[in-house]
Amino acid sequence: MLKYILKRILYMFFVLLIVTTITFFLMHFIPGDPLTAMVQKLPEQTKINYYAKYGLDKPVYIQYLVFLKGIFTQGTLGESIRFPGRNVMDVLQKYSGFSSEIGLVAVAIGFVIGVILGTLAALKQNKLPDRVLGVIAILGISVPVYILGTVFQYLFTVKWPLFPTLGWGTPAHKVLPILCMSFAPLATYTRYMRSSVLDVINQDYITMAEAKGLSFSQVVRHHVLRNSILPSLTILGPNVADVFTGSFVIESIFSIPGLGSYYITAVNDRDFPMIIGCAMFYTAIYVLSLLVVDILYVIIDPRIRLAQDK
Amino acid sequence: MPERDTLVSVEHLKQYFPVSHGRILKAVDDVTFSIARGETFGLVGESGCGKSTTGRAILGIHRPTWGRVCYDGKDISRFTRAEKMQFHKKAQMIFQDPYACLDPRMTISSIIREGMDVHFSYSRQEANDKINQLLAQVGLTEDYASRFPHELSGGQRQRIGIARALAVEPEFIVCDEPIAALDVSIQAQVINLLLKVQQERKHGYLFISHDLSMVRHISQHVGVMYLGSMVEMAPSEEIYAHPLHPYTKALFSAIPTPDPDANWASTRIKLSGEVPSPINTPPGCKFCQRCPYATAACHESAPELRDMGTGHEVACHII
Amino acid sequence: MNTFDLNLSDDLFTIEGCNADEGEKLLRPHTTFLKDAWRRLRNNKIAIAAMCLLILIALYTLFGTMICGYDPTKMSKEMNQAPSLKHWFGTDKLGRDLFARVSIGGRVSMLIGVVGALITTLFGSIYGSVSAFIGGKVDAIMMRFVEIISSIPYLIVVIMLSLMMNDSGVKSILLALCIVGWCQTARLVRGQVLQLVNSDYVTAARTLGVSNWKIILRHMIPNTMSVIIVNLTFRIPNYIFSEAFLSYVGLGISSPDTSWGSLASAGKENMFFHPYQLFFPALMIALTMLSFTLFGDGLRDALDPKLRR
Amino acid sequence: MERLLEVKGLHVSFHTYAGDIKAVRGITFGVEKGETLALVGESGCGKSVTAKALMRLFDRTSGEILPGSEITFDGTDVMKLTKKELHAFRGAQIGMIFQDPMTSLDPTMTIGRQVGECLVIHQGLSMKEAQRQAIELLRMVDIPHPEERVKSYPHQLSGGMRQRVVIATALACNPKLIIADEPTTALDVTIQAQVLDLLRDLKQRLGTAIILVTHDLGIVADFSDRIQVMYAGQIVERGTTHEIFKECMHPYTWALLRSIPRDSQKGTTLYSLNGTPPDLLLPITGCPFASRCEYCMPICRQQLPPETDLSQTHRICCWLQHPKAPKVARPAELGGGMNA
Repeated sequence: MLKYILKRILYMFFVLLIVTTITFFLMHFIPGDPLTAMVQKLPEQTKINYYAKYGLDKPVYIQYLVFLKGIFTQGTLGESIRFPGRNVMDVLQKYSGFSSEIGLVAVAIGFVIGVILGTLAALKQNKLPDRVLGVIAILGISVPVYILGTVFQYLFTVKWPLFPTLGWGTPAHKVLPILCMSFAPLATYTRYMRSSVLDVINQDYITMAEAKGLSFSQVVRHHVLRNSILPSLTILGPNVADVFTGSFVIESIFSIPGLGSYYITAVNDRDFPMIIGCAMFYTAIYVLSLLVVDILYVIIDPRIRLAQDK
Repeated sequence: MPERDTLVSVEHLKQYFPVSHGRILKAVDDVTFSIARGETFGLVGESGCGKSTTGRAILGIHRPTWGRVCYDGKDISRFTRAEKMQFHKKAQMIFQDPYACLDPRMTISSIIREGMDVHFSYSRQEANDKINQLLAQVGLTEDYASRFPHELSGGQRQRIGIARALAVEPEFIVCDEPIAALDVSIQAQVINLLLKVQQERKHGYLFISHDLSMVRHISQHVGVMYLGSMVEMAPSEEIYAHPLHPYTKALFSAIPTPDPDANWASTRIKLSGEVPSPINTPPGCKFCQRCPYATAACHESAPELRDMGTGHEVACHII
Repeated sequence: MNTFDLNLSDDLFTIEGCNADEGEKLLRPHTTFLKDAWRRLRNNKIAIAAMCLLILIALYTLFGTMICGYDPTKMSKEMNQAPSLKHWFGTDKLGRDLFARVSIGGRVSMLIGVVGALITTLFGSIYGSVSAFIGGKVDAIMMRFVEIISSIPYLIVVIMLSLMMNDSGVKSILLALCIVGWCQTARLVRGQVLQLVNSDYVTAARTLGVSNWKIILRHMIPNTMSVIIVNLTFRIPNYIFSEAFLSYVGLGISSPDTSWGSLASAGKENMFFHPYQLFFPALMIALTMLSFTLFGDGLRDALDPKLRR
Repeated sequence: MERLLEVKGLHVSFHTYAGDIKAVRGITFGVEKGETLALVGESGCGKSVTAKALMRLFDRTSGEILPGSEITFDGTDVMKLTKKELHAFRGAQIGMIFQDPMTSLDPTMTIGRQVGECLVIHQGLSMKEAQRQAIELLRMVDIPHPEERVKSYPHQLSGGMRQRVVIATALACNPKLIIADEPTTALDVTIQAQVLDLLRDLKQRLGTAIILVTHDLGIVADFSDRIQVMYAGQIVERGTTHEIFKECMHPYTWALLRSIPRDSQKGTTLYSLNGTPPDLLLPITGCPFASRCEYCMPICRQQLPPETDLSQTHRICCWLQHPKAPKVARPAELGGGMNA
């Protein structure tokens, strides 16, 4: 089991390295660079010094080596060009907390409620709750999260001022953004869970359990849930990525000082170190969630766990 | 057995499949036998004994890990393109699962035609006549030609599988458990069809099955396999009359006889334990852990097939 | 208890036996596979409603400007007007009629959705089937590559690529979306083809001597087609969503072209005063995704051979 | 012997969009304490549906036991049991063994817990206590070193082993009746023989009645006391094992017995019953076997034959028994002889 986890962690760093390399080289092919947006008027000489300071004048692969040296030796990701003096790593540490908090909580809520609603919909197949949940699930998938954000903000802060419109700090600030971001995963899991529960419920071992005299709720608790949750787990990983991309927008709508809005501004300003830093953060979260999903999968499904030990 | 006009001969065939963690699954382990032209060779054994893998190796579907298969005296892996085409015309296969052996999206006539278009150049009219003739031969009416597999029952589909094989007028057909998935009465229909077609066209069969009474009914020569090796081989009457290998004896005595007075349960040889896993099998005879007569020799070296005189070959140390 | 009714007439008891093919007569009506699937799709009311909605939206995007008669790019003095009989969807801050703009915006969004889905599904299917058909080491390497690509967050890469194109026209957005989007289809099709390669009827075709190309054309493609089509209907809304997201974040379509996403992001600014500017593009996005998903569900159930009675 | 189970006029039909599949069309039979009854017939004849109907296992499926069917087990009327009583009834009074051992065990649960589950629910034991009893149960079904096996998972066992675990589960609460739905069809010949020996031995030791559902007449020959042959949802012939094998009079039973290859017939064409069973979607007028029967008469196509007694235990539904019907001899290979 441990050997399996170590292998997955190594794999995770490998992917992270690849992403940073790709992002780094992609960045340098983008026409225009950070200075054009800022320094048209400056005389030629200051531009050259500026380039030299950030090492932008050297060939790309040398910059990459410098960048790598920076990570592994001092653990810094270089300085933000748009806001001189602000170290990328500090920004990441300071603001990533907010983003990951609402993001992961949203995924957790979406997963837990989605699993429950999906099971309910499957057990009451083709009856009213199933139909209603089906509609909610379809809406959850169809309505883009940013539109949902603006609508919720309009309804619950302007029309009926239940929550603060903008900003951060009190828990009340967190309710609306998390609600918006958890609606899409909730819908996805309801649909997935419903179809996998419908598959499991027709298996022979479920009829066997009923023939043993288990009541319906016992059958669901003991056998159905554990077997039907496995397929839903597999999409937990990719779903985390989708939810976090939603956070870029939600943070700008509710002006939450998360990494998302930072990332968007960095992208617009072509602030290379900042972009790479944020990209690495999101990839790390995503690959980490893939690892967590793998571990959960191995814990729940003995067939995979024992295949690893043999 | 030189006096038989051998059509197919399998020499020291080994088929190993790599399994996780570098271990090897020995599906077929050094099997040698030959099938005469126009003869039905029955291959019996329990699941996992390698009989289906052997059948597919004969048709060249898998490339053997070791040893070779000769058709008409020539090694099939060294066929030229033309010889390969001829081989595809002469040797055909019938499958076990009637629901998976026909392409769900093709009509019955296009399924049967597929082989014909490769080997013969019939005109449309000739082809349709041939198809109707084949349908009649397998006991189905012409209006089945435009139907789809999902509209037919298991027995009917199996007969379409046979018609597809007959379409290219083969010399030799490998039947891989053709009746396992069918009901008793439908099984008899398919077996009668196979026998009738064999009398008309004089082609040979390799009949693979775990239904020992049906194998006895249809085959002239029978080979018994256990965990990838051939343990006993003899003419059908000879082997059923007095089996020699302990496993064959136990296997034949386990066939339930449909006669209440035969008190089958008491006369049966009771085998203890389970079939061991074919992955890294122990040295010596594979049956030694379960064999009531196992001796020290059995645990060390694997017995070779020895001819006991009347063409009855056994692989066992103590006989 | 032999309770026989004795006064039955004698001729009732002459043995006639049965003719062989009477038992063989085909009981179910004759249906081809596609007719069968269409019949099942037809009586799935929701799927048909979704299909009609889709056709309606498509017509709207194509002929919307003709219907309302306004030029989507002509500015006028009637700025920020609420929806009225004159301007059905109202006007934006430059006085341009929103009904016309949402219509041509729809053209771009639908184009990106459909073309994007087609390209990635096509490329994914080819990649998946080649990988499955060759098998062995090649298959392992190709799948390892797919695994690495799909473990990079999808939209991060899209943002990077769209930055790289920088002229943010329809073509560049499409390219950005397609470069990464094909992994999921590739894995799906590979699984399906792997199943087929080992299926009995493909083995039968091989032993009949049918050439590889013929096997692919006659057996592989028809049997994977239903999986590919269903996957296609689920990919289209995905692309519309991604495009809208990019435009919303300011990286998508920039003027003079417009799309639902950029309209929505423009409408977001003064959402409190003129909610209709955001409402209509958002409504179109939601309706399109809704109908594609519902239609996709209906299609999947119709084409699924297991459900066939 | 004392009557354990009484079934009267059992009708079961499945509601599908294409119409109602009438899987069981009114059957009446009974089982004595400790007796072994075999339900024999080809696929689609309703034998498994009958077995499942005894425990009303159709709540979630589209199947429905039509009103008017009566099932009384050991004095209790199964049809009138409330949901809670039904859960207490299943598993404790009747145990069930399914066909495919590969899919009838929960892949994510250890063997011990699955066997013990029944004890926990019916006898209120703690799971720890139930696991200990599970070890005794596994030993009873000849599973080697049960102490380790208790902790292992289904995918680690072979087919034969798993079927033994399923048998142990069914016997956990010492039920009065075991329903075995094709218990050995998915197993190899030698393993099948071992499992049948095990069931026979348990039958003698525990005195539980067994209903064996199968299509293989070979197994039934020396395992069951009484046999009922089913076709298209009805019982066409019933009697003791000896009567069915040696004195059967129904053409379908003849066809089943003649389809089995005998040593004497080597190489000759086997008797084969052509045609396919009727489509249960459509209503059937007259005898369901009429379309495939060699001795079919006009009356057979018009009216359903009433059930007549050939002896105290041997009963048959066939117009050939009518005094006006021509006398038909039993086929030679079944030992000839005239009908009574």
